[in-house]
Amino acid sequence: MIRVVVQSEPIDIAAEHAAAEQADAGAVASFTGLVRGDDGVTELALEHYPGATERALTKLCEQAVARWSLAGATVVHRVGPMVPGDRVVFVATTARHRGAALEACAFLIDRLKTGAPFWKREQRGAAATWVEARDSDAAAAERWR
Amino acid sequence: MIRVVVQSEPIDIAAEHAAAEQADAGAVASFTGLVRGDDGVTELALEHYPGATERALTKLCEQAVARWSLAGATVVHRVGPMVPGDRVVFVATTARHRGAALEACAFLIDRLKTGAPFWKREQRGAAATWVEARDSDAAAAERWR
Amino acid sequence: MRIDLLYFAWVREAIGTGAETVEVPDDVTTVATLIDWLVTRSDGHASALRDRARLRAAVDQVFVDHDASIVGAREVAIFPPVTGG
Amino acid sequence: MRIDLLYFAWVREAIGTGAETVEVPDDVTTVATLIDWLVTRSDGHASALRDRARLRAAVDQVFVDHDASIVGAREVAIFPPVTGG
Repeated sequence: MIRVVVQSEPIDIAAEHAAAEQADAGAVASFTGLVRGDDGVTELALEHYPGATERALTKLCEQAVARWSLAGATVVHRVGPMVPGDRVVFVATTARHRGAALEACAFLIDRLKTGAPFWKREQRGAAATWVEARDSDAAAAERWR
Repeated sequence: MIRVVVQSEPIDIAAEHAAAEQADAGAVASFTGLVRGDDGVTELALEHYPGATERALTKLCEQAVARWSLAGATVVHRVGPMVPGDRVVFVATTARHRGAALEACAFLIDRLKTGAPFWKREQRGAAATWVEARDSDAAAAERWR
Repeated sequence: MRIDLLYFAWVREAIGTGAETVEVPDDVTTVATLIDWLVTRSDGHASALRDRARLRAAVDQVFVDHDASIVGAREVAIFPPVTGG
Repeated sequence: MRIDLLYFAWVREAIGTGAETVEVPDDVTTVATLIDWLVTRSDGHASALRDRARLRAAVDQVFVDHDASIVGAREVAIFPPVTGG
């Protein structure tokens, strides 16, 4: 069961986690990314490529399901303006055993960072800057090849 | 911030996850274990060693916080009778970066499995059996040494 | 050849639009030659597309390298390295 | 020496109680010698504690090996390998 959502509304962890749980699979791993407010960021805006984003995320979920025999994979990504503390992304993986769920969850967030068309713009008061891609993200994505 | 709870009430993911989130730490990883119902289990009863359990879980959380410089670690473990689909355990780790949160989350659930005094009794209709410890769990715990 | 072009993030801001439909000459057959041709269209294009190493592209919503063909494509997107998650 | 004993899971069921307070002889100084002495107390004890390799122990709530000292301990727990999570 694959669930991919790109939305401007806040992410509802309770509903998404409950949807990811399955009584015939004992393990759910999740990762949640939050807007950090400790470096002066007052607002974060997320832009994306409608259509291509959902395609890319669905393909990543399909890869994870096949590689770790998952019972389910969920990616919910928020777009538009956000403030510190807001949830940017929620990834959940459901499997019979914890090893598969935990590994697949790490795979999905690592690959999403470099493989899905989202762009972050940070606002610090009046100044806006587009976030630069990080070499460490490319390296993290690469370790799953 | 360490939160350790052993309770007979259902685990409230929304409240626990929200409590684990911190605006100055961008990453929350979690693991949830569910009662599996696909092998005929009708009820699962969890027994524990009051006092010693909380001590063991708190010590594991302290180790994780120190090793991965976490902003927070949460373990909520349910005890008493449960049915398939119920949440047995919820582990959450909060950190500045996803790598630390994901690794520490895997550490906590692996070590909890062999290092905290809980015992599972499975009920299949009228027949009750105590779950045997698994070698694979001992191996998983050992890889963090 | 008629193609829909999409721009995102600072590429969009520098060009001044997120989408345009263009009629490209016949010798524009790859992402790289498309970019070479686009920089001649305006100062905004020239500025946005100056540093090729910082540009990524998708042809019909599939991520590709700069030497990928655009012949027959309906939609080509040009954008910076992605920063989601 | 007076010690509170706690039993869990099938050890508790086989002994028939989860807790008892005992007065142990002076030569009972380790978990191993405590178990040796306990098996003489009843058929339930003998049956529950027969297979030493399947028994784990904690002294004053700290997990220990069978050769650990119990001298001065207030509480000793004996139980099967744990199966939480």
